[in-house]
Amino acid sequence: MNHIKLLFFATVRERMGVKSLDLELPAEATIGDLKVNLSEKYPKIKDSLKSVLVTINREYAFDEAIIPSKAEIGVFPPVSGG
Amino acid sequence: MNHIKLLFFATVRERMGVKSLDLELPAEATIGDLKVNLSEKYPKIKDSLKSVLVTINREYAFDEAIIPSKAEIGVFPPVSGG
Amino acid sequence: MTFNMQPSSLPTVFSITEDEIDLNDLLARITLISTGAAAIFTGMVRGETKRGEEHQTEYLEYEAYIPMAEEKMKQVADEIRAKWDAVEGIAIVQRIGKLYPKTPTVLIACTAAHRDTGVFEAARYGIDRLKEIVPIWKKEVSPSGEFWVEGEYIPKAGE
Amino acid sequence: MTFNMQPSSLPTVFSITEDEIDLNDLLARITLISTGAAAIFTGMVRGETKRGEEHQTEYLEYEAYIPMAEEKMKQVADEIRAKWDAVEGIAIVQRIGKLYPKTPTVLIACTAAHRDTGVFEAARYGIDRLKEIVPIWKKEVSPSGEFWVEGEYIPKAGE
Repeated sequence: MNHIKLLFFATVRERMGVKSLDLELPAEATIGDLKVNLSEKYPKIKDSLKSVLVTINREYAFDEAIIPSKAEIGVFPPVSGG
Repeated sequence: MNHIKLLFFATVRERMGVKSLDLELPAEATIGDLKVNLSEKYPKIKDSLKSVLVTINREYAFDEAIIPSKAEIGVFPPVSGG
Repeated sequence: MTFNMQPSSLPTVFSITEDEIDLNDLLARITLISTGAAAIFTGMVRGETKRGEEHQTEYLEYEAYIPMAEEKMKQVADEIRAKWDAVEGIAIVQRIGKLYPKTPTVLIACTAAHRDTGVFEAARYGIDRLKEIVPIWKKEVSPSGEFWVEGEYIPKAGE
Repeated sequence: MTFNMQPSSLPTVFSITEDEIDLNDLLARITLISTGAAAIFTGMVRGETKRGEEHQTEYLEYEAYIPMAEEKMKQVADEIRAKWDAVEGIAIVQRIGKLYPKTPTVLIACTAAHRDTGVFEAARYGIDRLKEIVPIWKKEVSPSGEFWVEGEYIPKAGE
């Protein structure tokens, strides 16, 4: 198993009700697998997950990316700073 | 006669050795006439006068412009602020 | 306010902060003996917006994924230098927290020897990129309720 | 520092001054409830210049035909508004006297609702026009002597 840390921001954080979450994932799990896992466990963010950005260790990542061990995963809507 | 006030800046001021000068000019004298007058009285600025900018009452003016009574006339090189 | 500085002879200042943005201080930090021109962009909270749906804003509340945001600010600075090699100093600062109308919220500043070196375009590029890839979000609170402002940009692989 | 303000709902600040240029103060003076973007240009004294004949500068000494310079600054602001009607606030400040390397000497700032309204181009236009028509001159003092910097622009009738 692979232990990861999830960080939520903006609308995703509000819908989750928490800023961060520790999670166990199967080794070799991808971002796509993580989204399915989260959709099942947290139906309240299922819709959000269709349009979120995801980062692995502070770099943007996509569905096919394999999540490395002890990764820091960010999940958030498109950015709106300035 | 027409009483005017001349103001000199930058290189023209340094060559004249004064910041300002009061002058009597014939009525209807033009900027061109003024330059001839100054060239004769102050040979040290004769060369400068070929490339100076001249203003009448704080607006850029050219050789053919007639100098109004009590005008404030500026004489200076092209500007270099910033 | 604390700043992150890249170890280089060319100053790069980047920061996510809750403090006031001090333009005088930031300009001084990116001014070198060789720089004669600075282009600075600042964004301020608008209290009244006319474009799109006309509305009023009571305040904006900003949040950021701070360590990643600072890394992405550094990346924006690197991108600027790759595109405009005349740019010498760069400052990128985003203020977060609850910010009221007329308050400066963001600053991008670039210095160069002369003004015709792309320094204006570099500052413009900097704010455009910040709004695309730096993980910061704002919630708008208005008399009619609150909503999260959502960006439109989807970063590509490697951004 | 004292400023000249045009009587209008849109702030125009223009000044020839011997005081330090305070960017924070000037930005606040041209920020309105409706403005969300500011483009600011500042010029600083370069101590080392590489373009043209490479040289060092000990200090610059500025002088101005003050009342005319302030009128021409107002004219530059009017020209900006005629070209970019989205521009709301404008500040134009030139510091004069003896100014040493790294010191800000001039500032042009424009505010607008949004950044894609021409506000960057307006600030660029402002500094270009200041260097063409506003009666200010600078003498450069360097280890090898002193010389007046001369502009190249000859104003046309009505400028």
